[in-house]
Amino acid sequence: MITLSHYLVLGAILFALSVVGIFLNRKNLVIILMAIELLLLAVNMNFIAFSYYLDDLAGQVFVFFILTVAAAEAAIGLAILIVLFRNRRSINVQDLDQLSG
Amino acid sequence: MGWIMTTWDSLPLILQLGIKIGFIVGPLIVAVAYYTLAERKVIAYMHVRVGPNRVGPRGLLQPIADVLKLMFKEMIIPSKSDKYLFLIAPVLAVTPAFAAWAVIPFSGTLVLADIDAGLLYVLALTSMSVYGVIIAGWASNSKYAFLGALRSAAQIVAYEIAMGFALVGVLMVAGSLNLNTIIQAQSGGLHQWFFLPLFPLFLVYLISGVAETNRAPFDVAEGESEIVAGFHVDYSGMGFAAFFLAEYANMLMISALTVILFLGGWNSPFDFPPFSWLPGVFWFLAKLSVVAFLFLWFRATFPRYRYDQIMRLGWKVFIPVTLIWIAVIGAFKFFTPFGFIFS
Amino acid sequence: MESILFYLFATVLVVSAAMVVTIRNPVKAALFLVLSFFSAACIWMTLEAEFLSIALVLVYVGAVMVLFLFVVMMLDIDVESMREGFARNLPVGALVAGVMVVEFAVVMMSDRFDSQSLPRPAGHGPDYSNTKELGLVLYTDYVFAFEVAGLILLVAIVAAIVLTMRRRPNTRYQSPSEQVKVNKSERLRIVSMPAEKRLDIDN
Amino acid sequence: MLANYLPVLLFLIVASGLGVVLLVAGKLLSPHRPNEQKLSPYECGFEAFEDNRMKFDVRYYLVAILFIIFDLEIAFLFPWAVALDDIGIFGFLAMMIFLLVLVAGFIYEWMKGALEWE
Repeated sequence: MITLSHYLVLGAILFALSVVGIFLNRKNLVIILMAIELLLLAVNMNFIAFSYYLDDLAGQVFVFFILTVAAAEAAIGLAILIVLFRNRRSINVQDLDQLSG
Repeated sequence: MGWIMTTWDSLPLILQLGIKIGFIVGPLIVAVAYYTLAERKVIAYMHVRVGPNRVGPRGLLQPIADVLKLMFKEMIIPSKSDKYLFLIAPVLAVTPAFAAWAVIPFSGTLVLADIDAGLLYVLALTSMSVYGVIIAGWASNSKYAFLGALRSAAQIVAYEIAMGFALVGVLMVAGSLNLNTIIQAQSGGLHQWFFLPLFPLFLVYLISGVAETNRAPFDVAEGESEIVAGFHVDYSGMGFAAFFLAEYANMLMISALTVILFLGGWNSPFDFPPFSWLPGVFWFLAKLSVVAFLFLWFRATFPRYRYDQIMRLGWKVFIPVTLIWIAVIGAFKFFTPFGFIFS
Repeated sequence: MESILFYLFATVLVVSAAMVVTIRNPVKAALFLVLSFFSAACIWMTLEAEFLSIALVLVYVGAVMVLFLFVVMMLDIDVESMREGFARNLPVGALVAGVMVVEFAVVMMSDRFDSQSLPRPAGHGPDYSNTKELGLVLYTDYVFAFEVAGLILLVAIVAAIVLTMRRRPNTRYQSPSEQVKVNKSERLRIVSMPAEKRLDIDN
Repeated sequence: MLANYLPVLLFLIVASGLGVVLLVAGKLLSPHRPNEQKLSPYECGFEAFEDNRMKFDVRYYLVAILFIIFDLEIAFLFPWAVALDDIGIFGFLAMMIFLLVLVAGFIYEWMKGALEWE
């Protein structure tokens, strides 16, 4: 019998994996963006699970908006990355220090 | 006859489904094989040639000879390629092309999976077909392949939007994502089919379908005069055969969808005898053959488009046309007494 | 049946997610991310989120990951320098992940969420249309959020163009349609010249 | 509802199995006689000139980015079109405002020349 806890723990494992992914690959901007997508997926997993077990469609509506915002975020994030690579020939996060005083 | 039904019912569900799937996939592979023969014959006659006529009577065994030839050809894996991805790419091309047939209704009752979101499922699978192309192009590690893959991906992507918008128009009229419900909404004869009220969307969908499958006149991804064969230049033997299979299965799938969405699916064109005596499967397959024939006709007739023209057609013509038609449908429905046209 | 499917997809999901963050080649990382989205979509399907499950495949697998693949395939990223510190941080990272999962699990395994207090719903009948139900609330109750989502997409369009569009002033672009439309009179100038006098070589 | 999806899952497995079977059959039946020339990437008989990860026109990225946005738009249009008869004029107008906002973005793209392909 699969209970709500199963889905929540699955979401937690995904969340932890992606946080660690950001932690380990903190120089590689592409992997960081991918880990953020994974992070949002973990959150969405919880929303959908709650929506199903509580029989409330609001959770799914919320997930739809998260998907929208996350896709827009990925689009802009990668656009910034392309511009960064064009100017710096690198996507190392440590090279992103032009704005520091 | 009774014992067949009792044995059938006693089989486990998985086995039943497996047999049904076999009855879809098997004929589909044969259809694809003979579709390639039909293509060569049709184009040959249009060019006043004879076409393949050596293997078997009138060349009817030609596809089998082709399959055997490809099977015994060496599969070359280029030394600089990424071995795993190189081998996964053909699988990724074949899977969506075939899996979409799971929801296609061949007649009112003859459908494997009558799912509610059938149309959405088909669209999602179509969008996955781009992976076979990109991965093949990248894994080959060859410039021609990569360039072909990029072109093809950008083109598929552009036309998928037009296709999606055209589908929205169909949904507005039919009010359901279920393919069988969409067909039932078109019952009652030729004048009820959606290609009449949705004529611009019908054209957009048909042409986008040709572009999605990278067929002539939109075949710059293959562009043998410029980039040799595009993304599958480094594939040989069964690797190549898999891409070939996927391309033709996709063409048949797009034809089937055009029939379902705009040409009434398994409905007969006239709602009186003798037309209504014929079974739905017959009408479905007959219409499918007509649309599939169009694909071949296009190839024989039109010269290849230039790449910038392809992108302009997709973005600057089809997307505005579909958007305007969506607004027109809605406006007619809610603000004029002529809403019945679109329902 | 549901248990088997859940454990199957969950395993694929967790393994591929782990590959995303640990694998060396960014192209393969992107492909593993595709796999994790796909298995997440399968899990959502078992939760009867039919529309979102397929929309996840449509939008993420079909669009977002294509962009990711374009980027990682075309930029030639120096992977080795990116991975320095990876091995050093790995034990700490694993520890943090373990602690996080345990903490989450302690909360989430509480009896508040078990099968007694929240039993698995029976599921809807075959006529239930998740897409339609979603449509009924999305454009009425959540109409404001919906319009805001439209604005966010507009911002994304504008931002993408402002960031990436760049016309190099000294690059010369080709316009094929103008080349095709060119007339003889635009390219060819016929000038009348007097015939040259014959040279007398003998002189 | 879920029972309807079981055949779909099986079909997906069968379809990918078909691809694998094709490749395995090819591998088993065909000869395998590699040599260095045969395995080199195809470049019209030349040695490969330079690395394949060459710089590409930024338009390919731009097309992919715009595709994401429009794909989301389609995802929003699908439930709307299905529920249109029930949500009535209010729902219709809500979507028209949404589309108007995005058409503004589309016109911006067009004017900026992001859709040109030279």
